[in-house]
Amino acid sequence: MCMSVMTQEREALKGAVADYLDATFPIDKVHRIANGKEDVSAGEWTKAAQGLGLAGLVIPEEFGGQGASLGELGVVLQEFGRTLAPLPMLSSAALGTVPFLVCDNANVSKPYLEALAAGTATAALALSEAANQWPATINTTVATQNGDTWTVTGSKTFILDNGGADFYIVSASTPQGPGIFVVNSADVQRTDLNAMDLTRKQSSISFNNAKATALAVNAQSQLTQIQNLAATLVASEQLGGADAILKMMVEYAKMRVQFGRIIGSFQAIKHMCANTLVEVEQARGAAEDAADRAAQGEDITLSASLAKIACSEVFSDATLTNIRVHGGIGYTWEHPAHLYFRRARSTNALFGSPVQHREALLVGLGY
Amino acid sequence: MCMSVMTQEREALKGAVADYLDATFPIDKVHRIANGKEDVSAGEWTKAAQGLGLAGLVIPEEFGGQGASLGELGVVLQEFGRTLAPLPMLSSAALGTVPFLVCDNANVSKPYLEALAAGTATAALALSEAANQWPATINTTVATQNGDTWTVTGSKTFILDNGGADFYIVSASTPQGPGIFVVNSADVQRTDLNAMDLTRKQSSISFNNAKATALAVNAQSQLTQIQNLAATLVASEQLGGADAILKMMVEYAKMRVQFGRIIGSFQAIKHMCANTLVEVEQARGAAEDAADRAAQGEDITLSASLAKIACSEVFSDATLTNIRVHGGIGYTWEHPAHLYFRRARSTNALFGSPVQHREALLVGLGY
Amino acid sequence: MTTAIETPAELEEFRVKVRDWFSSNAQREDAQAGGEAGEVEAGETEDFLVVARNFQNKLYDSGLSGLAWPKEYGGQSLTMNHQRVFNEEASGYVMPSTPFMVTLGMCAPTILQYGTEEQRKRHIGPMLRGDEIWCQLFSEPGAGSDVAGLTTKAVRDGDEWVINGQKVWTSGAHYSNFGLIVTRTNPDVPKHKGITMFIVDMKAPGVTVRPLRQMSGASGFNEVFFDNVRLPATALVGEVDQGWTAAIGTLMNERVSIGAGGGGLGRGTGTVQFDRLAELATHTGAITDPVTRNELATIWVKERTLAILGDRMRASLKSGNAPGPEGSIAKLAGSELGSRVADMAMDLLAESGQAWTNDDEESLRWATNLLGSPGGAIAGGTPEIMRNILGERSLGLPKEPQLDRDMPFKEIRAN
Amino acid sequence: MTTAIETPAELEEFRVKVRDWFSSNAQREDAQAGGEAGEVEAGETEDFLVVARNFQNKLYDSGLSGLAWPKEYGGQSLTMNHQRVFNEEASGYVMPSTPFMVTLGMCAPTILQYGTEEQRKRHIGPMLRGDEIWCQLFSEPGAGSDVAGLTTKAVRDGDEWVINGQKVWTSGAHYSNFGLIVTRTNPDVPKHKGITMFIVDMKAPGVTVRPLRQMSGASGFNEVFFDNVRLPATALVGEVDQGWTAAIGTLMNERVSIGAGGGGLGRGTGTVQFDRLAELATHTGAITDPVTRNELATIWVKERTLAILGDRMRASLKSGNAPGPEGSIAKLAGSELGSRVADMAMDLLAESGQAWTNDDEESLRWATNLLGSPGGAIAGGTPEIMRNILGERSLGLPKEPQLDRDMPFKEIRAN
Repeated sequence: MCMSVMTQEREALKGAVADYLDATFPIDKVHRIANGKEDVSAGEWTKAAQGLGLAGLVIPEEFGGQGASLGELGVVLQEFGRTLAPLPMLSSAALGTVPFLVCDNANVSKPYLEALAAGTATAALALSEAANQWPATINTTVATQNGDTWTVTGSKTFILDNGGADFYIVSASTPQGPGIFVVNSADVQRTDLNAMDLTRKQSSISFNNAKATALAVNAQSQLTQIQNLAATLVASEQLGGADAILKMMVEYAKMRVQFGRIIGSFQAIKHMCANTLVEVEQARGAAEDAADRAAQGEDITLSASLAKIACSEVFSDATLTNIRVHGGIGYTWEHPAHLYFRRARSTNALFGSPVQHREALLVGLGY
Repeated sequence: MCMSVMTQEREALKGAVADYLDATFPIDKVHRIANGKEDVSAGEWTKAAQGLGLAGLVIPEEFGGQGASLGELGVVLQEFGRTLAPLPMLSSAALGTVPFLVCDNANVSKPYLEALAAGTATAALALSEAANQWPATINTTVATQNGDTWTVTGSKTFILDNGGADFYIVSASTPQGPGIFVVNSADVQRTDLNAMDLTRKQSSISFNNAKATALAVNAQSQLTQIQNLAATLVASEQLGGADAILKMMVEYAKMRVQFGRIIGSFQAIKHMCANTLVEVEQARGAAEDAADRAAQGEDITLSASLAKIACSEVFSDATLTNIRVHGGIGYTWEHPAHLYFRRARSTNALFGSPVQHREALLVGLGY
Repeated sequence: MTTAIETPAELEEFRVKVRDWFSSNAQREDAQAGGEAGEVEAGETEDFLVVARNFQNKLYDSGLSGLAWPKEYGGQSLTMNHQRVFNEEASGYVMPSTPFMVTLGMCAPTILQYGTEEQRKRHIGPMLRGDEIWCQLFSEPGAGSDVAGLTTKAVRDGDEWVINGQKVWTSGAHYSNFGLIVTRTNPDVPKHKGITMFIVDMKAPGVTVRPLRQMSGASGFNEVFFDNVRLPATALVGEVDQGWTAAIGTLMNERVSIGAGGGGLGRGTGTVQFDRLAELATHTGAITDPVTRNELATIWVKERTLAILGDRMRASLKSGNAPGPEGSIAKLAGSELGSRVADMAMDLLAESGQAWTNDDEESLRWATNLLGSPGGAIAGGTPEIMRNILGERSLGLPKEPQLDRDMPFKEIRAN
Repeated sequence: MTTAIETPAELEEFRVKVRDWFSSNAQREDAQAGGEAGEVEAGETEDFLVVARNFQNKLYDSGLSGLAWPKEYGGQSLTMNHQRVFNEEASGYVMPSTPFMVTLGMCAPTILQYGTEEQRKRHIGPMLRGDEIWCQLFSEPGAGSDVAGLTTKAVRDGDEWVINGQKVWTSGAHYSNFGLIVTRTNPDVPKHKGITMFIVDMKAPGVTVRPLRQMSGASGFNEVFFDNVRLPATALVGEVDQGWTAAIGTLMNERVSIGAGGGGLGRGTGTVQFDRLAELATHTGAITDPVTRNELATIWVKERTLAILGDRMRASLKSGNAPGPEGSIAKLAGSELGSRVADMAMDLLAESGQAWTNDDEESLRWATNLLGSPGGAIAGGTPEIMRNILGERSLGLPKEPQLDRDMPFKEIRAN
């Protein structure tokens, strides 16, 4: 069951993306890629960009995109979360693209958006400088203006960049307040991080007097909006993962026999599944509500935190419960359960943990 | 099952007290007393004092008591917690008596201890002046010395005094530091509180230049010790209550039939009972460990907090679970389940809630 | 229910009518002290009953009751969209309609679907007008979660039926005119196959209603005893021995009704519980304590999530979908929230939550709230039953081995 | 086990001997970096195996292995009090004995109780000396929680038995000399009645051991395949088709063994996990945050409580009581603690717990700890099975309806 309230257009988009991902990235293949035994073919993202228009989903049509709303983006991210497909959908088409839209600076953004929409380049959002800061604080990164050009110096970490993006969107202090800049990968020093999530790479970057393009300066409100959107988008992806995990545990509970009975007939197992359903349906409401409000341009400060908390918690809980339902087989390396467990724990910490968002909520509520 | 590791003497004491309480205060009678439909006979406490020596259990033999240790007191309190017997065992024989032992001031204490041991008078511990302070802070109560005599002025609340004690043991500021005093009931203004716990009365008192006997001045360490002991003793009583509730839920689960099956055969019910067992056995270790350490004169700062946390939590959890196991009948007024639920919630807050003891623990551990 | 199509202009005209009606006949919510809690308590008093009945009479007489119900039985034969418009306009006004929840949410739909034409003509109009209040007589002391294990007997005696037995957890039995009762008419067949439903006049000789006091001190529920109560043949609802299907229908309506109006989903999409706790925390000073803030935010999250779930459920029902498992989800989430709210208030009040002076109404209110929370999780179906329903009906997991399903009822192990 | 009585002087003399032995032959715990975690990992390497075997050899040759085991089979025929003294003196020293846990804790007692005289004479001495390492071959892919659902077949062929099938979750299979295997010898009788136990030489033709990698990356468990493995008649342990009783005994020993040494109860009564987390919180600065402090104190409470439970369990066993349900309690509480510790570390590390640089060993260690925690709760019996055991054996609650108990094994529904 699924209590999503969706338009026909969204249903169709969801179905098309699901068909593509199921055919292209079945979980066995994702597992092999995670283990380094197989690669993602180089042109796959360009293909997804050209075929389904995924890379430019929310990019305006004038730049070659689909001009879809953040509501549609949320739906697509759910499918990526469900399949763990190792394409830069969240990292580039969502997190790497949204800042251009928020800053709304067509002159500057045009070449980037066109390349992103074509799927010929990818971008990554690089705001964090240290762990445990939400919203991300600009600790040391500074931008310096020389006439019409800018340079940035500093470092960023915990960047979802799918193993290396073409552009990095960084925040930096300027005399006019915090600014948002684009830096080319050629101008940064990139270091791979060891990631718990085997299906998505992370890195840190550092840059010294790197040439930068200013998307916005004196941009505190844009920075806040970008981070609220980031939390909302990650939540959509988490919801898709939690949904997949609910399905996985239910399927196993319907098939596995112990003591002469289908294990799903035991209350202990049945109630674990039911509790997960209760959590998933609540998280679905929270995630879709936030994405829809974002699409309608409402202030999503509270909704984003709500979605991130609800989806982080259900995804973590569900992936642990799923392993429990599976018993021994569930914690083997060969079983895909841990890929989702790892994704859940990783995204739990990224773009604000539940603890951080709870505090943000109370502040947002005026307490 | 019960994993208590007990000497034969303690087993015998426990058995004798259990027999007495089961005969004198079966739960139906306790329920009627709680509803004001029956009274505790006036001489019952004196009888318990003379027969089983309960009133003077930990009072040295020289004052007419049994000279038993705090370990034995803990065992007896478990039985009172199990039966909810409305006698001043915790309030007077434990909380009202321990301060005399801690202050160890035989000259002054003699007449009080003799009266307490005989069961002809009761005492009550009155340290709190406001909610949510652990250890209790002396906010406004002051003691003034005039030659050899003292007077106290102030107020105390949340006092377990079984509907009115003969002596109140109060803390008060003195120029030499905090002091511990005894005030006669005739010299205080007493107000009944409305209590959630229907089986034990509480009051607040105020006093203005009331004549007081000094048990100790400059007595910060004694005050601390008294409160650690109070937490430990309440924990023992809570453990007894939790034990009784585990038994109650298991008995019902073995007897009630739904869907053609004994409900205890359903995993949902079975696992609720098992989880309660796990919690009870852990709390038993914590409570008995603290009582034994207290009996051996060890520093119980950490153990007391541990016991109070573990016993408060299992008692609250178990009483709620018990109602759940019973279903509809469990939340009717006529069923005794709520008497224990009320006792659990009441003692949870008294002498330091789990939240307060957790903070105290970290401080005690040097963090 | 009718499926007529209405024009936008008709709807708009209707909206104006409803708006005017409410502004002249109802009180705004914020004007009423006490809020929801006060309302539920009020449901038990005679005074409130008079207020409620007058309100419902007026609604009916103005053509605003039973909007989507057939005209021939006293309804208005309007559409679900009219109902939606009505709900939108009613939002924010006090609706003293708790005494009619069981009548209109559970009994009337059952009579409409399973009753005789005579029963429909006789009862549905008065129900919609608030002149007849009904109760539901299903649960028994020995048949709680297992309703089909009921043992109250109905025996045919000539043209009449004779009822003996006991029901329990009957809301509103003490002020109801009629009750919908399920009885055992054949113990020689499997449990679900020997159950028959009747309409019983609650004032009939042999019916005794005794209030059942709950641990919180409230007594909205009753025990009802049947001692040789004689019913006419016309009291039969549906077929003899086929009453289980109708009973299931009634229970599903209950869950929707609890979900939509009472149990979990509340009426508004506000965060009432959070607001009250935040006020309490501000008052005690704990609002600056991070542990308190963390828990407070969790309560906001759970309350908002439940509100969103309610919106989605209403949206789904409005688009014509059959009621799904949302009722069970809302009931589980709602009772967990209720328990968490009760606990948090106790943490904030500390000792004052368990002993208070006569003038301390805040402590009394929260203590009463705590004592009501265990029952709130159980009434209308335990969490375990809700999880079984979700596991089996929504997720398709297999049932437990059912030892009692196919054996004659009289051979089933019982209490 | 012998029940001889010893004099205090004898005990004291023994204590001195043990003390001297440890001070000259063993390393103190605090001298070893890495602590328990390092030790468990080390259990998987060849090097550690050599160290462990040498240590056990020396213990045995000094008369300090198998203290309470009969002399005729290589033990010392001393008393449980000697064992207690030994434990007291050993405390604080590194005991590299993980590879012998299954051998001495589960297999040796089973052979002593159910084996033939020849088997006891042949194997127990070498087991006590560390010359033979054994593993336990019970679980199968289709028989996890339901061990008695096993399908590995043993078929008699003349004087020999031929084994075919697969076992899984076998700790130490890759370095074991022998295994204790349970097999299906009669599928025509109920499941518990057609099971037979054998000793299998792990180097026999047809035995294939394949390491099983866990989600954390560790691989202490194995899959073991049996392809027409031939066993002599002398490999039979107990009676044909009567192996379930012996298997139950082995499993109960496992639980005691996990409880006492590995799973929940640890060896010390310290608060190792708390200390590590408090250090981490001090390091991140979160130690001043009340939410962190509250959770940290909860972990101290749970860890201390478990330690007290362990002390009481040991005290109870020492006073001669049979092992009770403490093993299951400790396993449940221990795995809950483990999971809570893992979660808290992640909260403290925030983003660093999920992505870290090569030089950040702290993050790596806690991330690995998190990934090990789900398996820790399942290995040796799931929480659900532990709760069934506690509910049924300790509290006396009735079993589920057992559809498979009395039907012939081959007719039972299986995977």
